[in-house]
Amino acid sequence: MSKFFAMDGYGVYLWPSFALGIGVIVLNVILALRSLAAAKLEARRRLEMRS
Amino acid sequence: MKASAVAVARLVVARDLRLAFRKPSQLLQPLLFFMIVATLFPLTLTPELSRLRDAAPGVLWIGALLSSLLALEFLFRDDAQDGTLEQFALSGQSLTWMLFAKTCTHWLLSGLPLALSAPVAALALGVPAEAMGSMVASLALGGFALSLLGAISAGLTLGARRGGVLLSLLTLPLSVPVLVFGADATQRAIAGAAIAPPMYMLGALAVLGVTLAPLAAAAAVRIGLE
Amino acid sequence: MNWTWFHRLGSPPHVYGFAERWAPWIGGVAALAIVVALYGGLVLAPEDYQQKDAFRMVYVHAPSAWLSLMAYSTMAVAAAVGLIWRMKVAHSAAAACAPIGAWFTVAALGTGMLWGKPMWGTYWVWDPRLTSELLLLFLYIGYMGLRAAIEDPQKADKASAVFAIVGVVNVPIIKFSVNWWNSLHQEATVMRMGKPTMNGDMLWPLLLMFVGFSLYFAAVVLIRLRAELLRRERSASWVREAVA
Amino acid sequence: MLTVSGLHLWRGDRHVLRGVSFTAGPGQCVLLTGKNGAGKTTLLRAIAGLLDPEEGQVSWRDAPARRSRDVFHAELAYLGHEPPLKGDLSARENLKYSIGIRRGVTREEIDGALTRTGATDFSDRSVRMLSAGQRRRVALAGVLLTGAVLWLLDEPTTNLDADGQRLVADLIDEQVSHGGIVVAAVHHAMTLDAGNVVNLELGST
Repeated sequence: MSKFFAMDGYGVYLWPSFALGIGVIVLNVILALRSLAAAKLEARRRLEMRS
Repeated sequence: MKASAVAVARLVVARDLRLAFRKPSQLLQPLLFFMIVATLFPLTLTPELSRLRDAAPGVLWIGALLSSLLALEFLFRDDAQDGTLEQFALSGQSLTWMLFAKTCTHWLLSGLPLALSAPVAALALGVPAEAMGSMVASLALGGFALSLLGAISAGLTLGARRGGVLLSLLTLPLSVPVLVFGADATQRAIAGAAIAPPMYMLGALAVLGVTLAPLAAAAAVRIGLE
Repeated sequence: MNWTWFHRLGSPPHVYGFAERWAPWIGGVAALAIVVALYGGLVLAPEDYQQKDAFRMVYVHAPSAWLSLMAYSTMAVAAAVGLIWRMKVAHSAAAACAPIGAWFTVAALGTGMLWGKPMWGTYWVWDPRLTSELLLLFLYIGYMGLRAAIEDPQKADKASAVFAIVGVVNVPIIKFSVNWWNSLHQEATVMRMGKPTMNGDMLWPLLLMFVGFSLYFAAVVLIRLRAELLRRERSASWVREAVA
Repeated sequence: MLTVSGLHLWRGDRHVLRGVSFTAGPGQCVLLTGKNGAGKTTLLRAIAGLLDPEEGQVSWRDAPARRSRDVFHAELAYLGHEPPLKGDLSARENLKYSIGIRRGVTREEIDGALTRTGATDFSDRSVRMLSAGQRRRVALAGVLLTGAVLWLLDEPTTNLDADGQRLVADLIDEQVSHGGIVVAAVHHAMTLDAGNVVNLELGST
């Protein structure tokens, strides 16, 4: 198991690299959902203002 | 009788030239800026001419690029404010053609004088006298391509807040090819090598710019006028 | 030829509904593909005889770099469609692509640097591919900066569309000039980050990763597209239903 | 014949034009009235093609103006809020360049137009030195010189004295009597001799 994490000694570079990739993947989903929630809120406010 | 394309171009160029000579400070500022940037490098790098010579292409081209950005601010801003661009757009003539004429005038008033005055800065950077001709040619041709490219971003930032910084942000990445070929040509000139290959590339960029940039600039200006 | 599909693409409520229905499914398949590809790449694939385990960084670097370019071209195509056919949906799609593309450009740069350290001995080398990636990031920043600086959303759509198209014409030229520049300074590159020759066990996780990233991109674009459509729609009754 | 049909236009969040329609034929003058913000300027700019309406169409001589833009613009003169003049040039120079890009124009024609609008006395001074009313007279000379069939005027009497306001009314009357079309935004009622005047109040729908 620890051999797997060591990755021939390249682990110090490899794991941050994968963390960065997966982090960006997760981050983009969160950002997109937040942007959608904000847009919905804004649209709702606009509708209320009109009525 | 509708004015011919040649007459239109002549009038656009004549108006810009006349306006420029009534306000010469706008012409001189970018040139002075270029000179000052070029002479600051020896103070930060090294006073040894042999080492400055290696850095000279980069210094000259970065200086030229920044100074052309400075001059770009004046390309459309006044004309947009006083309604001249609106007049152009509603004249029934090709806006693309008029903006091309304007951009050529802009180069005539900023890019060309900069190229012609570059030998003064180049001397201070240890560029040998034999290289001056080729260097001026490359700066003039590259400057033309930069003006064309800049016309697009100048048009795009017409409707934007904080136009100045944004103008640089849009123009700089697009100008990388011009910078690469231009600096290469200057480097070859200093080394005494043939400058034809990068000059062909600069020429190709200028041709591409002539065919596409005015179209994009016209589209951008129309959007900016909304 | 039946053009109804094209007209449907131009209708915000239709596209909104489509995005709402399909994003979870596409996203789910993408997640599955990425997880399987990760297992395949990190565990099943044998190590490279030259780069050893370091080569495994290709499974995150290459798809990120590819996604950064794909997002830019998708954005430019959407922008052109929006400009030519004056389609609100296309402008929304272009706006949705930009932040995703920019983030994956950052990921490609970061993973490239982490891969570069053991290979070149330093985090940053003026390698042509990394340099082009950096310039691509500047283009994304310019695009988003322009969009943010123009108050009127329709004007912002059109202006940024022109910039996206100018940018996409420029990308190959930038690429070419960077290669030219690199060939002048060959000695700067200590060791090229060449593609390792891949056998089947190494290859399938990479291909699956490409598929996963593409589907993931589609899913996130669909989510962002919904947000952009809502922002652009002012009075339509479907908005009432959508946010209820 | 100018036909405006069902124009809808938003500025940001504001629905400014809500389905504006009218037609104006030769010899007709349309006066646009309405409160500030009712969309007079927006409508004029949309007709000129400077703004892109979200819905609706502007037609000129039975063809969409957008499709044959250059032909339409060659027959159109637009005068906005601010006279489009360069401060560093004289009135005469301004007209030479701005009209010259449209059509070949002689010095005599320019002199004639400047005389007509009462701008001869200051035509060689740089525009920066002129008063707002004087600038407007120069700009009106420019409108005359275009020889356009369709005039779009945005509050043409702004900054003008009583004499100047009479001049604008006379110019519009003349244009209309020659078979031209005028669409003008005005904020107070304007007395025109021309018979064929339509008042269109914006912002009431």
